[in-house]
Amino acid sequence: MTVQKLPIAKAINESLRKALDTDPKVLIMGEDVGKLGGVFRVTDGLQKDFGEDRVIDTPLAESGIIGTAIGLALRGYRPVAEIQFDGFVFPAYDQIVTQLAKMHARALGKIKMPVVIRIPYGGGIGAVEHHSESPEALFAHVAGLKIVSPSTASDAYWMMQQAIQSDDPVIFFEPKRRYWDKGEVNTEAIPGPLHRARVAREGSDLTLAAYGPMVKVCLEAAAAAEEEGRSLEVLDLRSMSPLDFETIQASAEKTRRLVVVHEAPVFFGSGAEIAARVTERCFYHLEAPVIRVGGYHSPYPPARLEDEYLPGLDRVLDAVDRSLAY
Amino acid sequence: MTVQKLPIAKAINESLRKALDTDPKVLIMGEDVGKLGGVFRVTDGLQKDFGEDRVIDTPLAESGIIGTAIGLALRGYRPVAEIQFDGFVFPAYDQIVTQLAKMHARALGKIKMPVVIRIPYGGGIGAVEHHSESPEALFAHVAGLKIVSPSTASDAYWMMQQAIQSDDPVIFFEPKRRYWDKGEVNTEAIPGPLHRARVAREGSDLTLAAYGPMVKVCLEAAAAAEEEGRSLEVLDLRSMSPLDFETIQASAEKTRRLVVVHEAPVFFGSGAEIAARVTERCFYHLEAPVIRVGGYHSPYPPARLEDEYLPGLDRVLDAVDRSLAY
Amino acid sequence: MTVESTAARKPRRSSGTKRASAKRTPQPQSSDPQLVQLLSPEGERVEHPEYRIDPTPDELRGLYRDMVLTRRFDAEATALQRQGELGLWASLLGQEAAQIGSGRALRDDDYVFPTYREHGVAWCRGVDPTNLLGMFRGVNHGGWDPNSNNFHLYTIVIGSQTLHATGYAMGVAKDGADSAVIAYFGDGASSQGDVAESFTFSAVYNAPVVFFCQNNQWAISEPTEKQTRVPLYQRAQGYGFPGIRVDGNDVLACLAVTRSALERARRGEGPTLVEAFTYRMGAHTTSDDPTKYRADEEREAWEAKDPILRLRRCLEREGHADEAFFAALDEESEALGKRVREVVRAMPDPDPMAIFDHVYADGHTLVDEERAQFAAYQASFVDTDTTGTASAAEGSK
Amino acid sequence: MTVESTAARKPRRSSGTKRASAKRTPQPQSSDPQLVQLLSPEGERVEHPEYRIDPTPDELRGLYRDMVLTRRFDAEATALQRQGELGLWASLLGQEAAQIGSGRALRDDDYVFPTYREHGVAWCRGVDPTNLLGMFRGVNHGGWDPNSNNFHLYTIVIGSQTLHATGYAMGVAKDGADSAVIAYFGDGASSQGDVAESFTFSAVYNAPVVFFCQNNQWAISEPTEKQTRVPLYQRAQGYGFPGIRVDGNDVLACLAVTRSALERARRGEGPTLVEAFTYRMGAHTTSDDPTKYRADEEREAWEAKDPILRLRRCLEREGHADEAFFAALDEESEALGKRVREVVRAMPDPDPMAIFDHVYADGHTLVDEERAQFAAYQASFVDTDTTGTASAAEGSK
Ligand SMILES: Cc1ncc(C[n+]2csc(CCOP(=O)(O)OP(=O)(O)O)c2C)c(N)n1
Ligand SMILES: Cc1ncc(C[n+]2csc(CCOP(=O)(O)OP(=O)(O)O)c2C)c(N)n1
Ligand SMILES: [Mg+2]
Ligand SMILES: [Mg+2]
Repeated sequence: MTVQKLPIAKAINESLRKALDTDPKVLIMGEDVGKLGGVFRVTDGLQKDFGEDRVIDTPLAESGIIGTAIGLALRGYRPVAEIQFDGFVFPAYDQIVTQLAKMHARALGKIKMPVVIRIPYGGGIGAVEHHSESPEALFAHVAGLKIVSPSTASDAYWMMQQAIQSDDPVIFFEPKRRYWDKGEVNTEAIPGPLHRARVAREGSDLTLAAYGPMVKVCLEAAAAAEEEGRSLEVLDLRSMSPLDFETIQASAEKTRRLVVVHEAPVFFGSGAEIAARVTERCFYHLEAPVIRVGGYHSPYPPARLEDEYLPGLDRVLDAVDRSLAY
Repeated sequence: MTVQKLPIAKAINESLRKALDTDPKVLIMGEDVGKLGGVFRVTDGLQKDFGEDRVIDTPLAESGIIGTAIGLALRGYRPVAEIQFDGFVFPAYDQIVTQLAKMHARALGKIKMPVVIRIPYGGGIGAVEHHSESPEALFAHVAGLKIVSPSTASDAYWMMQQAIQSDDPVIFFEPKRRYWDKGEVNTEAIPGPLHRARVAREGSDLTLAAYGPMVKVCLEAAAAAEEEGRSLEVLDLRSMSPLDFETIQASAEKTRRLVVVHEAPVFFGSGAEIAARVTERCFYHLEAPVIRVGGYHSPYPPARLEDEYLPGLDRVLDAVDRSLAY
Repeated sequence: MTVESTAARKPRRSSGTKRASAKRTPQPQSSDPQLVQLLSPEGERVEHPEYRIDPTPDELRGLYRDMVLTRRFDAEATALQRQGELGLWASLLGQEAAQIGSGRALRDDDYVFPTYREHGVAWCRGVDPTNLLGMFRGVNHGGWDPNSNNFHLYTIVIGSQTLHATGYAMGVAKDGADSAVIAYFGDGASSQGDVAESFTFSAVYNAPVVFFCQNNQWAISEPTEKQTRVPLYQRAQGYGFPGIRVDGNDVLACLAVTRSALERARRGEGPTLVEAFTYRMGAHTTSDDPTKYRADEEREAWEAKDPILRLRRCLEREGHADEAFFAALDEESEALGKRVREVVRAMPDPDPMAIFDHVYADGHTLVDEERAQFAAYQASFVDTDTTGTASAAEGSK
Repeated sequence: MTVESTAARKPRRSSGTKRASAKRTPQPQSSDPQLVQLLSPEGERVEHPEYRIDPTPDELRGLYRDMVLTRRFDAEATALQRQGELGLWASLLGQEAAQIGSGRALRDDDYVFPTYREHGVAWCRGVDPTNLLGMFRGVNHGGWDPNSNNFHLYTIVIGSQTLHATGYAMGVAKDGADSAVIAYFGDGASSQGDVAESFTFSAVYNAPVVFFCQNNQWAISEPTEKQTRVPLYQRAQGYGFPGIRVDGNDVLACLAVTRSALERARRGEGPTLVEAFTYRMGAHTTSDDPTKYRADEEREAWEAKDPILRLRRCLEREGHADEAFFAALDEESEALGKRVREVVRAMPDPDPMAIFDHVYADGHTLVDEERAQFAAYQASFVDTDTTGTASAAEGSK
């Protein structure tokens, strides 16, 4: 396999397979990751091929999953732990923020924490409560963690490779509603750096910055805007910690207008950090304040309301209009 | 007692005492809150006077403390739960964000969650790891919670009264390094709304916005700046969720410059939300970008470095200089 | 200790890397002395030295009716999911005895903290079954008033509710009431730290709570031995309160054992753990595909222990029910199915503005602001465009 | 079951609101058959059917020396805190036997996960005691290399390290090594969900880990009955592995019992819980004031069981140590105290730039940016001002 068209879920599966194959220290662990292959089949077939000792069905306890992953990392393993859904990461929150994130610093660098935490996140799949959340900001505030989210199959494949190779803990947010979106994956391409943003579409009138599931929405918005004669640039941020402010700044200085889009609630969300920092960096360049489009300050609503809650084409274009109105 | 000069810790103690006295449904619970009176003596004497049934020493398990507080609230009680130090709230994070914050909404308003979570927070006391953190942003992003932090003894007293009376869950961040700072408490004054910011000092050249332990630093900075002929307004925000943008906006529009100061890391901190929203609201009024002063993107450092890490007078004034340089 | 000594015979190094993959422990038989059983799979009464129960024929028929209607409701919900009326369904198929037996042991003033699968318990509490469907349809997150039937909202985050139950029970004790509280959870949930903490808190405060664990052998795709290497009911002992395993497919045993545990709670003797040994006959939820991970034979073996069939045999054997009874019940079942179908199909989508309702009891300025912006945004479509988003906005009128 | 039946005699409603305040359960006596003891408080050897130990006189003297030096170090640290050289100290006074006994049972390739109080275990691992003081002085968060002595960093967040130990042990098993892992924790920690989860994981994976709980009767101001109503060692049973209570003030019993548990782990038989029944003779930390919550008599009763005195009596009784030995040890102790004092007093404050070190192994652009800004900011003072912040900046050169 060199170039293949794969759904994102399958691209991650192939990436995990490659990691298991290449490095005997790589482990997969989580609830139902074994025979079932995970509730989204992202780990499908891996236990069969690599055995129960490398692809580990864990007890139903997220703190236990991350806590033992830390111990395994201390022993020299490189665990890739799955949290079944976004809303179930919180029992592990303590282990992640007080232990995993800080271990390297506490040991003055003498130990490393190559742990990847995979979290299928975000809404749009008509799920019940706790299955559609976007908690990335709750991790990005915490030093010691790296946070990434791919939006394409190719990135899903390569960013997972890079996350596993990283000696830092990486939270890998998988845009679950895009799992079945297909894209080309070249397993021999040499990837760029993990924490760089990507210009997903060039434009000149305004910059849309997004990551994970919202990149597609922004690309659609840019296409729609084009018909109205507006040229929107779309950035796929790819990494929330660190944020690639160089790329964002360059684009914002070029277009002079920035709209940030994410599913997570706006209040204290990624858009806040981006808006604050970009405004500081490009104060004299911006023609309009950075506008944020995201979830509301309310619990993720029942599925029948999620289309109203989630930023869609129209809400993005509304924000574009508002920005251009300045 | 009507007007008394009290340290903040004692003001909270008096407020809890009054609540226990007035409402038989109020309970105090937490680790060591009983005979010891808490590690900061904030609950000193309460168990002696109200009994073990109202002032409850709990097992050493934060998730258990908050989870049972939720159950007690469902039964009609109004628990005031103490988390011994900021860094120990994370084992309870799941119960707070997935249960406590959402219960009212999930029940379509049919049940209420009058739970107060007291958290002594912030640094400056020379403590060991996990005892000096400022995790407020990690809660403010979550809908369903209200977040407050007093900076004066009077607010400590009254805001606690109001938090306990609130039918919503309130996270009450207590600025531990100010526990022994004294201030006047009038137990008969009628307090203003819980979630309103306070103009702690009027000024015209620039606004400093802070809360909790940083209010004092900002007031000192304002006093120092005055000597240099600069008139700084200081806002004591008091509430992080909701944030009182009306007051912030009014001040920012007046002074045209805003510096936000908090101990928590800048990245994804409260300052980001304030900067983003104020910039959107007052885009044409600001002469300079909102500047943020806060902790760095690193774990809270060992005590001997905390003076370098924490925003102090000089760092605030440096930010003021930078803002005024625009 | 049998499990341990088995382990002792497998030296770690020899089995090397394969050692983590324990073999399935043998299934306890119904005749297992650990397992309280009052009704055999054949419908015969079984004597038990500690637990006895003497239901009237009416009560027996009542339990039967409860189980049949619960199963019928459950089947209807599964069908509604297939028809696209529900987004998801978590079937209780096979667990009717555990739920009806324990549910019927409760008094009105007792309080229930369910998981997401306690449809039978909800039935016993008098919760209208159609109320349970809102969250699975995606129109709310439960939304019923827990206090009208002393039946808390379904809890999806595994294990959390055991602490709520414990806190509630602490409150009951503080009030000096003699009500009891029951917390449901699964075999998988037993691994969650919250469940352990609820054991600690309830033991230390001697809270009047019954922990009712339906060990249905599976947590999605993971068999119980991925959660424990000894029977789950034994967990309680180490926390200082009794644990007991009951035949979860035997409605009489579930009733008797739960009743006794509730009485113990009422008497101020604190918590009890009841492990109802049962089986999840269906998929985990309608999204699940059990053929990926479990053998048909296992399910078939459990079919012979069916809780409803068992009670029917008993009713027939003891002459407490005739054809007319069964026929009438069939009709009642069909009527229930029909009503559920109709109610669900008529269930309206919520008003989009509901996103902003009940976030706070006392209000929050940001929610007010966002609500106003959203309303203005929605309104902006109605005038200019009648397709797409606008129709959603109009649907909300 | 005694605890339970006592509870049974207190009907809930009659005791009303006072019921949560359980009386202190009686302290097990040294003669308690549950408690493994090999050395009486009087220094006499005690026979035990399962555990025996036959240390050479050299080994006995070695254990004695370990305990004396550990206590001396601990006293020095307490003194240094009083002198303002340390910000805090968590004394192990009274727990020397539990720590030295268990610590000396370890092999070099075993791995230790301590709390914040395992100074005696650190000593056994060959960790330079002055290394332990950095975090209490506030110059680092531990900072030693856990792999040089197979001694992990101190963990302050209660209970977390039990999961790390379990994961590490899972890794040991995967490697096919026959090393074992030991996780220390306290009686208070036993209530944390993480500890329960570590029991579940270690049992399910049959991980070679020993859970060593020092029940020193107190978690800051809370006596053990606020955490459990039955002896803690019983907790293990319900998770499917053995638990055993040992006299924590008896270094020989701690050594024998830990050794046996470690051997069990090495043989692939999985985890064991050891509860060392001991006493925190001092305050929780130097910030604590035990007079607020406990009676002097309790402490006095435990003084009679002092672990060091006990072994000294044995050495004397059996004629394994003479005055010269004790005198030499006194000298060694003083030398240790002196060295610790000197090293601590000379311990420099860290360079402020260290704030930005080791946040990430592979770097992070934001940290780079903040480091540069900080450096520039610090530098801005050096030129314009030589007091205040500037001196800190200069101190970093
Ligand atoms: C904290 C958390 N983690 C994971 C999940 C996903 N999940 C839903 S049900 C389930 C299995 C539950 O098994 P069990 O407790 O045995 O209950 P059962 O479904 O068999 O009734 C899992 C892993 C969840 N809901 N919550
Ligand atoms: C998660 C967490 N909660 C609270 C604390 C504060 N705290 C520090 S030590 C302690 C008591 C610990 O008691 P125990 O486990 O018995 O250990 P001991 O101190 O007696 O050795 C508490 C509550 C903490 N460090 N971590
Ligand atoms: Mg199950
Ligand atoms: Mg203790």
